[in-house]
Amino acid sequence: MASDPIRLLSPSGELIESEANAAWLPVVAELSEAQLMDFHRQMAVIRRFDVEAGNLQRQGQLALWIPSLGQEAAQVGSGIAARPQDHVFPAYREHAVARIRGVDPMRIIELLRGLDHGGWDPKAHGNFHLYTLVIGSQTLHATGYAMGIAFDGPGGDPERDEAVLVYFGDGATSQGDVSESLVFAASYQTPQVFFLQNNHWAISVPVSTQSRTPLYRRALGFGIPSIQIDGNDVLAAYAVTRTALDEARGGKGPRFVEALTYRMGAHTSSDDPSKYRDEAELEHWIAHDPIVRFEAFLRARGASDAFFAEVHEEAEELAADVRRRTVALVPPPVTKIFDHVYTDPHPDIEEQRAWLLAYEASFGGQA
Amino acid sequence: MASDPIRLLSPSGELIESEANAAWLPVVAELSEAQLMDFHRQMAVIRRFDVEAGNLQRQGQLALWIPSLGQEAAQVGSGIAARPQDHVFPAYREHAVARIRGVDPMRIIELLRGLDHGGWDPKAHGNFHLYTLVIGSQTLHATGYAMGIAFDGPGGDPERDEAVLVYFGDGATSQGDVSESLVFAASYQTPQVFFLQNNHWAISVPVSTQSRTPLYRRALGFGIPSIQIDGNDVLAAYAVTRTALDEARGGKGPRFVEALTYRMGAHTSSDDPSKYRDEAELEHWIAHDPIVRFEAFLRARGASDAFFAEVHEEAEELAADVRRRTVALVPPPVTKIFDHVYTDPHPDIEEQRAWLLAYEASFGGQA
Amino acid sequence: MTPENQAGGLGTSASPAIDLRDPASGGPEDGSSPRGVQTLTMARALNEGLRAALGADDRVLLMGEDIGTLGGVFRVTEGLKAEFGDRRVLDTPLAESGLVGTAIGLAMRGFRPVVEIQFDGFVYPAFDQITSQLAKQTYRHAGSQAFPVVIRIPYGGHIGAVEHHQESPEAYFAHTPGLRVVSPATPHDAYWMIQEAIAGNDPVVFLEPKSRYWPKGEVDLDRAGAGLHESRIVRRGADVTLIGHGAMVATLLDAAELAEQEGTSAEVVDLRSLSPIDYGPILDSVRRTGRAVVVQEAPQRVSVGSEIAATIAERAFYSLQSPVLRVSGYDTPFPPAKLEGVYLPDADRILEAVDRALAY
Amino acid sequence: MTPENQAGGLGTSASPAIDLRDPASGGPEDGSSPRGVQTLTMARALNEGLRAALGADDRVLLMGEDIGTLGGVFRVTEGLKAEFGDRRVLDTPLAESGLVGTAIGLAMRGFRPVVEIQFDGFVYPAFDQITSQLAKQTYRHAGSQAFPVVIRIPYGGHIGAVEHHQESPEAYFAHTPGLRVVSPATPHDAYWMIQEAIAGNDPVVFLEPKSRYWPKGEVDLDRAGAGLHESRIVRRGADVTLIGHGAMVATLLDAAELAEQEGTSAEVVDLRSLSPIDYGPILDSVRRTGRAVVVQEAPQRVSVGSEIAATIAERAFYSLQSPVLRVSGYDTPFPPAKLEGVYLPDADRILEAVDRALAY
Ligand SMILES: Cc1ncc(C[n+]2csc(CCOP(=O)(O)OP(=O)(O)O)c2C)c(N)n1
Ligand SMILES: Cc1ncc(C[n+]2csc(CCOP(=O)(O)OP(=O)(O)O)c2C)c(N)n1
Ligand SMILES: [Mg+2]
Ligand SMILES: [Mg+2]
Repeated sequence: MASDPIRLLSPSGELIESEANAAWLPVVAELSEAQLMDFHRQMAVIRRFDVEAGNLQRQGQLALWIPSLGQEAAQVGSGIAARPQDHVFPAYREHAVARIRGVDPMRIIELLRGLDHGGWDPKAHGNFHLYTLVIGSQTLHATGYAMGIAFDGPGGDPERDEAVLVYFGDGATSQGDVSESLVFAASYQTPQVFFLQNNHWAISVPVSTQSRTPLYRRALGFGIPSIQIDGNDVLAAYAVTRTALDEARGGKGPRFVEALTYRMGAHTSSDDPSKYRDEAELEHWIAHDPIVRFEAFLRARGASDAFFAEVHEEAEELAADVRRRTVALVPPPVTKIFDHVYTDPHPDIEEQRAWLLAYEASFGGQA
Repeated sequence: MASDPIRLLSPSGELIESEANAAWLPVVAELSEAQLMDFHRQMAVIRRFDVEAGNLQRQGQLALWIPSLGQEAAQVGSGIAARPQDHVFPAYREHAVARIRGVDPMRIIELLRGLDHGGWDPKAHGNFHLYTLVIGSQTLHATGYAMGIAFDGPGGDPERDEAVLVYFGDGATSQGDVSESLVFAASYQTPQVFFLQNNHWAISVPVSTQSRTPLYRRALGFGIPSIQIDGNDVLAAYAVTRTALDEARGGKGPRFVEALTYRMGAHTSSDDPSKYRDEAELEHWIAHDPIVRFEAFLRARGASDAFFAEVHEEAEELAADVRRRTVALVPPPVTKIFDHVYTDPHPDIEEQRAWLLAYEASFGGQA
Repeated sequence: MTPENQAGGLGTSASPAIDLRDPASGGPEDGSSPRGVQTLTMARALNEGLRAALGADDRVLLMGEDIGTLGGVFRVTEGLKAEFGDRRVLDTPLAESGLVGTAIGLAMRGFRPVVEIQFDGFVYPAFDQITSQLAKQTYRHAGSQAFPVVIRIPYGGHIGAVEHHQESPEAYFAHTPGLRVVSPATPHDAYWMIQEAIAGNDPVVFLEPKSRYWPKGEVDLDRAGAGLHESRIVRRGADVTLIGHGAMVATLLDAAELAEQEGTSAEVVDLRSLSPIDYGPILDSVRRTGRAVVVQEAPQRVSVGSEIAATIAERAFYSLQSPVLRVSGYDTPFPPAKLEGVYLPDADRILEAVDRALAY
Repeated sequence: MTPENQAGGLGTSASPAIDLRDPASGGPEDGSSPRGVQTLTMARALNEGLRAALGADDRVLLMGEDIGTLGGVFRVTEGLKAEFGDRRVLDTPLAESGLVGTAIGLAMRGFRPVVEIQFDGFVYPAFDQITSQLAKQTYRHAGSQAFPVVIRIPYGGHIGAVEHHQESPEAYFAHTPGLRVVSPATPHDAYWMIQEAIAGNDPVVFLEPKSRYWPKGEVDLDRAGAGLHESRIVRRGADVTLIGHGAMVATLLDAAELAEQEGTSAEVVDLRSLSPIDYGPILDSVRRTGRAVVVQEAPQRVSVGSEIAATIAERAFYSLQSPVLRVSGYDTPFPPAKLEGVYLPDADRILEAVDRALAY
């Protein structure tokens, strides 16, 4: 049962055309050059965004920043693997996936500036659901959604059948909710892929505290087929997630993917990783940078300096645009407090809203 | 991984001296004739008690009865396997284990008559902890207790090192708490055996709704060694639990045992199993009655009619005694409501107790 | 008053004389042909209400433990799986957080899940999903989608059951913004309120007073008579206002009857909704009577009764001739069943409070 | 008053002038040699209190997420793992129900676990273990063993954080029989109350006002001055009684200062304990002032503020010259951080209520 994680690209960026990879190589082979280049574009642009947002936080523009540095391959590979009709349930670090699904990164900025709790409409944003901060709770929402797909009837057409992709971390695997979502998913044979980004840390707690056995095995105990991949290999992330989603859709039941990756930055801008982890560990992972690896792969296939320069340009533009738009953000109106607490009218809310308005008015022009 | 459940006694009561059983047969071989006869005694007596309690419930003497009919081998084998220093955490159906550990069956009667919520002192009753009605919650208490044993230091002497034995059902495996207890147990490598009685039903819901893969595999996914046994074979239940507990004590980490058994009666006296299960299924399991099987084994070894008659006598006496003592039970004093809400004095409780006493007194002699 | 003689009092008010229908009204509210008045138990009325909701909207789903084949441990969902199939009436795995969490996901897909929690005391494993997820989803989504999830909870005492089977958890939910909390006292309200709860677009915690499942009452199948969140004066009186919900309404009516015999005229308000609370009829009544007693089975500290007492004292300040008194369960865990008669408010304890109020 | 100018108000009352020591008293309560008064942040005072508790009793254990190597996300447990080892200070797996559930088991073994919940909004997954298990264990065991488990929860707003990081969940726990609930407002109380909570024999929910972690205050290391469950009048006044706990105490003192400038003399009560509530000083004060305003960050419906308002209105009925008013968070989920200044009660909103009370 303990086998090596699936890896299609060696750390130095060569395609590994081994027997063991026979199932996945054809999936990669179907990708056009433009698609492969897009993998790089997505990774590089989101990393630049990440850096910019970190800067904005340090400059007091954001209450908090949650870096995704180092996890770009796991996120971009799996995010691109999802088909348009699929529904994606993130945790809170999946900025790359958000962008791939069509969420304006400013929505994440607004959330972490303290302007809203998310608030985008998943249906209008690539079926990308809201960030969820209570660890693990989104896995049940994802499973419920996938139950709904199953109840709405089997399909038969992979181009149209829907599936669900849900993200969570190594720390989250300890939460009861995550286990219960595996129970429900197995029981209802939901069209769903559980995508675990094992970035080796839950804030300061190493994954060894959460589990002494590889986490992909967790799902096997619930009767869910499971596989471990090198999460810093964007091609493995793509091929395995693509296959798993297509296997899951149309009633064949859930799948589980554990992507081994690393959070190269702090947990959040409030965190100081030097308190709990070695320089050496970080060095190791810096040497396994997912973007560097894939760039080597692309260069070996002949991608030009011009391409990388163009991506660099695009990333810089996004960063500048995000900065411009962030500093221009205005605080929400005070009565936003009362908006959408309920969908139907509610007397307590109306009364309190009216009170606040009258109170604010009592300060005259000050309000 | 999928192997046959461990079975030492064939359905007709012959010892199966196979290669596969090589690990367990010596454990059984160590048992004296008197000990083997005690297995039967415990099973037969508790079944008689169960019948009597059911009768008492029907006659209005108990608010509820929870039968253990059919699960005697799983309970007696595992219960006798625990050493005196071990701590046992039951769910709510482990009447045989309670009795083996020295809990007067009247405590269970009192609980189900509505006189208390348990209330025995585990330390004074064979380290048998209270029945717990919120499904699965006791598994965390057991794991915490076992963490405490580990923190108190390793031992090295199996005759004195403590271990924990915790019972739960197939339905309980779906609860987040049970999964979290597996996480903590694996993380702290607790001296603990998880004993799952898979009696095939959680009230009206078949085990297939909880899991589509054998439940013993659940623990493997958490990194906990696990084994499935024929739970209607008292020798398998004994040998495997005994071994697992001895493996667990002294810091070697948790073990998991799934005992396949059957609840031959109703879920509780409030339940009507004819609403959800086949006569044929019940017939099958009646044919695999654990007491009948073990009686055949003992008879083949020469146990006498006199012995079985004596056990019958003892069971009848216990039943008569329980009936006598049940009908003699008196209602608790009204102020028992306020006893032990807190350990330290509490003003609200004192105030409300005083109020109730004054109020009762205002009715004069009536109170 | 001992536990023994208390127990006998439980069945006394099989069907309180509440007039269900607005006398000024004619046929059904929706103009369809009248179906008349039937005498049903509350369990049956809920069953009929759920059947009607399942029939009216094929996005309505029932989910829970043992609600399908068995029909629920109280038989409230009896026959519904057979009628609507196992994709509309789900026997789920045994996990309450999973139950509510997946219901949220189903609501995101456009379903209207109705979740049964088997007993009051088993709702707590789902607490995070109810209060941190379900209650906040609409807000978090800035209204881009609604979360019409109903959580049905058989609640309260009087059935002599073991621990965790007789609790009154309403305070936890009534404190939580984003939830609505209601509780019917009669078969008629049960029939209508469950349908309104399901038809609404917000999460509703629907508390069913389990000791009232079996007494029969008249159900007007043609008109609800009151909205989901309206409180109702169910007995007129002049001297004191008695306020309660669920099973306590029958107890209040018993108490009012006894008070009448002692020359005190008590008005009775059935809250029906605990969040929001409809203070119109309550304040109207207290302004007339000048005195109020709030009654509930739940522990008293930080309870719905506390909220009502505080609000009456604030809003009817000049009308009150005595403090608002509360009669509640004691601030202890729900006791062993043989003591529930002591623990739960009964007509005697209510009358004691009435006497104290009148003595001011 | 806009969110922007509100935000500036947060740091205004770094160290309210509360007299910690009983002037009538001499040296340390236990007769040991005096250690004097130090100026500490509340975070540091808690750290010292926990250190003292760990040192005093080797059955005391700290458990939580990130409390060991990291020293907690607020650094309250900084250095304690290094000092006492990883069997006394545990970095546990990420599961709150597991955390509290195993703490119960450890208490059964005779340990005194102190559990940290990382933020208020993450306590709900543990709700069943806290309210249905921990709170009821002593009762269920008929007192054969005690359950001295302390649940530390950094709670409340004012830190501009994202969803689930600024809530005030006290009502849920104060409603639950079997729990004690306390909340210090000053470094001095934090230092002493955490030790008293750990030394007591009952489960205690210990609410730490996280926005008060950093302001410094004087800590008398020799004597506590007040018991764990005593409320305290922290400012004398004649016209109105202001009541609150945690971070609101500093806000009440600010409001009282402002009121003074407008000619109103406000008395301030620091509740300190939310369950039980010590009504002695509260009623004493209200009987003198005739007016009360109860202030809290939590939503208002069915809250601790409701309980206090109801009880004052009941027990000081003849003394009240105006209704007891409540100033609370609104009955909405905690809003996005940029709106917390609008949501949370501030001195202005308290003064508005004082004016209303005085206008009666
Ligand atoms: C229920 C809950 N408990 C605690 C937290 C605080 N917290 C935020 S992130 C985090 C660690 C999560 O680790 P992991 O699941 O591995 O995800 P990662 O942050 O590494 O992506 C913790 C403990 C939380 N958000 N929710
Ligand atoms: C948290 C919780 N949810 C629901 C229930 C109601 N309930 C009591 S027993 C039971 C079934 C338990 O099944 P299983 O774990 O297989 O144990 P068994 O009764 O078969 O021994 C249920 C759903 C409960 N007691 N606790
Ligand atoms: Mg992680
Ligand atoms: Mg079972």
